[in-house]
Amino acid sequence: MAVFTSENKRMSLAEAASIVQDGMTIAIGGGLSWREPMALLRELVRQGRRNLHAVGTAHGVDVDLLCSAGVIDIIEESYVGFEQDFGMAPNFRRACESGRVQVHDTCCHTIIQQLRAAEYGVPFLPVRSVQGTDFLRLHPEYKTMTCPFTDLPLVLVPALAPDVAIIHVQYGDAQGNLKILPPLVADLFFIRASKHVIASVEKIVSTDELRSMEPNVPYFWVESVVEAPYGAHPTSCYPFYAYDRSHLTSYYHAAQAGPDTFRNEYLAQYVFGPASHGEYLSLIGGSAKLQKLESWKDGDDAWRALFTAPEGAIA
Amino acid sequence: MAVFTSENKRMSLAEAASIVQDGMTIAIGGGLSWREPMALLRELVRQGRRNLHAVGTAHGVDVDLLCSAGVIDIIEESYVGFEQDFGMAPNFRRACESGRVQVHDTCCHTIIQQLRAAEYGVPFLPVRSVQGTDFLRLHPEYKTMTCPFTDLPLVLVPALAPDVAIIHVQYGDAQGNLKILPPLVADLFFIRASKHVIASVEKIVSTDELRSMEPNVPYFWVESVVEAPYGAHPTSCYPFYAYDRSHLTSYYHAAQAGPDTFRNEYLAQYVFGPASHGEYLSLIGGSAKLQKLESWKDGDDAWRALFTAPEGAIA
Amino acid sequence: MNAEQITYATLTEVMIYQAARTIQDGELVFHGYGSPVPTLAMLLAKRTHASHMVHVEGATYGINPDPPFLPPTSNDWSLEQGSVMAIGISDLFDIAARGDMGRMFLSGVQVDRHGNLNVTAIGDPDIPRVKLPGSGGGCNLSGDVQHITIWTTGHRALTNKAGKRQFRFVKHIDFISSIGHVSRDGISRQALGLRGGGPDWVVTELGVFDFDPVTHVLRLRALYPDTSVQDVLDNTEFEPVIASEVSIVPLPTPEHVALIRRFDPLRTHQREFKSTDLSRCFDL
Amino acid sequence: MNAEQITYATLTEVMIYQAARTIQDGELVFHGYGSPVPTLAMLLAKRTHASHMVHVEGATYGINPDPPFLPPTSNDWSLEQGSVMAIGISDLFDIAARGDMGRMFLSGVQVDRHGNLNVTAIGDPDIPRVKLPGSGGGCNLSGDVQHITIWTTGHRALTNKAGKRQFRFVKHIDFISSIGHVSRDGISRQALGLRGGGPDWVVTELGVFDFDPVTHVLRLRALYPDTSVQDVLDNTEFEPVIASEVSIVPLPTPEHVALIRRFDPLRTHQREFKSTDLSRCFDL
Repeated sequence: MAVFTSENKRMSLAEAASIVQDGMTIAIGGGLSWREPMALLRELVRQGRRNLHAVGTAHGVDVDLLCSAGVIDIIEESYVGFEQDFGMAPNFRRACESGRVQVHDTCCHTIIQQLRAAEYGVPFLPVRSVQGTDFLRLHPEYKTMTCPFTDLPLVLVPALAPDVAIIHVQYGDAQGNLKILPPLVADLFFIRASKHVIASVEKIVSTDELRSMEPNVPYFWVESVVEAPYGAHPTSCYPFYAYDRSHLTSYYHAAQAGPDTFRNEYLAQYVFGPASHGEYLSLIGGSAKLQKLESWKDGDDAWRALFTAPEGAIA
Repeated sequence: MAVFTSENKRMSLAEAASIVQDGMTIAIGGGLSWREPMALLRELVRQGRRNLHAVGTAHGVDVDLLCSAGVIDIIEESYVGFEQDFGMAPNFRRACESGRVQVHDTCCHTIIQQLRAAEYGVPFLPVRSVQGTDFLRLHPEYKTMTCPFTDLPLVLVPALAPDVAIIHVQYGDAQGNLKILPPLVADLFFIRASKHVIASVEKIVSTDELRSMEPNVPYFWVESVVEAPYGAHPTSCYPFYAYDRSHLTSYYHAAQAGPDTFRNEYLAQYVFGPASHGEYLSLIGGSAKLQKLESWKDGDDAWRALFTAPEGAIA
Repeated sequence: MNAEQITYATLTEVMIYQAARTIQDGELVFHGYGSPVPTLAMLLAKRTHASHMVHVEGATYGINPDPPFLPPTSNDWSLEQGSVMAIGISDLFDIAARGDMGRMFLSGVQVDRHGNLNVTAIGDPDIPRVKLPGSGGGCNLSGDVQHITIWTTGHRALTNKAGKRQFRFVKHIDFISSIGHVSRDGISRQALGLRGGGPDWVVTELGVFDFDPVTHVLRLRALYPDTSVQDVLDNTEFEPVIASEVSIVPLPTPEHVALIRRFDPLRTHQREFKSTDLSRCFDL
Repeated sequence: MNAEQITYATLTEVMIYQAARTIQDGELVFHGYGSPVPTLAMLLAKRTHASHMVHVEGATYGINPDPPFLPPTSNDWSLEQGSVMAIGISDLFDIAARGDMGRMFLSGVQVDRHGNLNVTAIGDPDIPRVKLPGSGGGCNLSGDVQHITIWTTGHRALTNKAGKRQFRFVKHIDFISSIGHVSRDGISRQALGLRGGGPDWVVTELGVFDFDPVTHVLRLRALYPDTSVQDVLDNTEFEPVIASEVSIVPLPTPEHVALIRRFDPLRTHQREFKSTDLSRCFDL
């Protein structure tokens, strides 16, 4: 990565997303149903980005959505699914099972060691695990050696420097200093290892206000900042909002019904339909829906209620 | 390191220091004139510990004091001195120049990579730098290899797991959860890589109070917690107190005057003299002195005044 | 609900109790995300026989949480409630890699005789017949963790439309996502330079298993009150070892059951079970 | 004090200005601890010609600090004041190792013709005649950083009691703590696989130097108004290259001097200079 020193890095979603070029390797922040940069990813789909290589840990609707629109060619994540909520990810499955994308499944510690190698400016890091599994078959780029200190076998995993880290976080300032609230998942590893970092944030605050929050990302690692409230929807971004289970339910059923249904009922309506992120927010239910997603703050009963109806299906 | 799960890890300085056995490798927290575990180190000297191997980054009075009492046999730090305040460290110099200790000088990133290797459970980490310097002569345990990915030369530095990390931090609870305020220096690396962690803290607080401070060390990495207010004296431990420049000045002049003078005028008085840490605090000036060291809070003028008189000598 | 009113335990609750019993006091224990059964087993153990265990939550990495409920997704703040702090994703994996993780829970869509697990792909991994979600951290952890409890709610082999039995405990595993006791090439964990001891317990809806100490083959140790050795043989594609004495699993106390029901008011863990198993109950 | 009242600059201030001029705008710049001269040079550059530089403070790793004063020790909170945040020690070294540190300042008690520096030991490193404090991070950084400015306030060679000249710029270096352009064995940085470009400027109390592009030997580029080529030759044990045109260093403006005096009310940086050099002044 380089050093980005302009005072004002505020951009539109479209400008930020255009930093991602066809064929690049992207690292998507957040994980599972938490703090995924959905507004930026929808913009990537709208801009028709192609042939991307996605790397990361455990993900869900973010990678599944990119699969549905043919944006990704290589998937190097450790998990893509909807856990016990909905089970397997339909668009991801179709992309893998049709051979349209290359399956380069990875594992959490392996990918962290590869990002660390890039972060430390060294060509590789050693790993003791992975041996005895079939991940070595999927990754001819890993090398094995006999350790010169222990004489035991080791796997050497090469440095991995994504072209662009795409993240959504709670707070930032115009210069690009960021405050990410935990779980940080792999965001800090992506930020340090990647050549470019584009961040959408729930709220842009003054640098003085951010200082009082004890930021955890210095501005010079960040190339663009986009203020996109609810930019992680339908995933969660506490302390602002829980994830939108009813939206995810309809997403899942549309995806289950097949690619055409998904294109017509989901992509057309929620990705290509809205002319802006604001319009997207009205489409998904506007302020009533957003207030409901914020109601987790009202106590355990209100919080729990967000996870009850409608029932998710089991794949 | 292991996993330490007892609910109450409160100990006396003497009990905590006794976890350090003769011949062990110790990692001393803090750095330069900041947050060094002086109360615990004075206790090590009182207990007559011998043949220790000290590893770390940039240090000062802590390592110099241990050198004066013949506690250390091997010094593997990146710097030991008093910067432009007093210059070179007299007891450290005598120990090295007499051949009484082995000089294993290291460098900050090298030692961090060695601690990281221990932290990651791997036998070594690669480093690109160090090549072309004479540190390779001081460290036959480093190995060199041609990188199988780049065909360029690399240095492999072995995992370094200290026996005991000795640290002084601002806050902790009885179970051992800790809040360390920055600069963290290498403390977190020591904590994760070491087999045992003994911590003195300015203040033991309730777990609920600690939670509100967002602790950065989980209890199961810490074996003992000692409440020792002003336990870093004469180094600083903000936000509590600045460093004690006048005490360090007399320390330096006694050390400059030679080993006998230092033994009689400093060790006898401040290390072997006081029967307790409380008595030490009275000896160094009691509440009047402590209030003065806290006066940095009264504004820039008061803060600056702590660094004016008495003049430090230049070595 | 308080314990006095509790007269029965469901199979799901009895199975959670079996998983909890594999946890030793004082060890650092981890479950993957999307794993309510192990999550509940860990919450239960910490509050009963293993009060000194360190509970690291599956995706938030919260330490010793006390969640108000179990949501159906693992990176949710509700699963961090009550923790004094959370560690980072790298801390968790580094802890395991340096040998400090005592136990973790792993599952698989295919399980072979040696405890190798497949959660990656059915068929050719390059163009899979069924692409499974993936192993998360299981691949690395299976090599590093001291002890592993394998759990699955899908031991019972169903018959597909083509009339073919769909075994979860298979003779041939299509992809080894996490290593058991012996690799595909017959190499032992030790020879591979792995630190962890591998799986020592396997808990399913049909019984509780360990591994034969000599052959490292799955061995039946205990059945539920309503399952038989024949059920196990019928639903296991390979030939498991049958222990000389096969016992009946101990049932949880009403206090155990009350805790489980308090932890999971949404009954999130039931989503992992077939409806036939949801109806299984045992009087206490 | 405001600029109107300023009629002269001290040598120490002029030297700080020369060090500041080696900084390019937009680069990430670091100085080691115990280095008030580079600290002041960076504070000055950030507020004059290099407003987009990233200032990483020497030991607190505070980003773009605005300290109320310069204390005589580097891990002091006063040096973090005004930063929006501080990075960690590993962040700093990793930034350099991956090639993102534009420039750093290094010094030495011995400097050889190729810019190798010794801050470790005089004599035999195993039992040194003089044990120097050590290199801190200089060893690693000298290999990794893109550009290095070497600075020293001790170019002038004193004569010891035995009547022997004590050179800082030496023919033979006892220990290479940080690598310059060519190793002890005559191997170039490139052949060593190092990423950084090595030292490009050397600022001393006698003059400003760079390195001959072909031979990589120290080359005199500029003198102070009160120093001569002969001063440099007399105080350098090896034969430095003399540039075809040796200029006189540009003097700082009163505004520059006012900033330096505001940054360092304790005149902490003067502790690094000999008294003879403290008395050197230049009219503005």
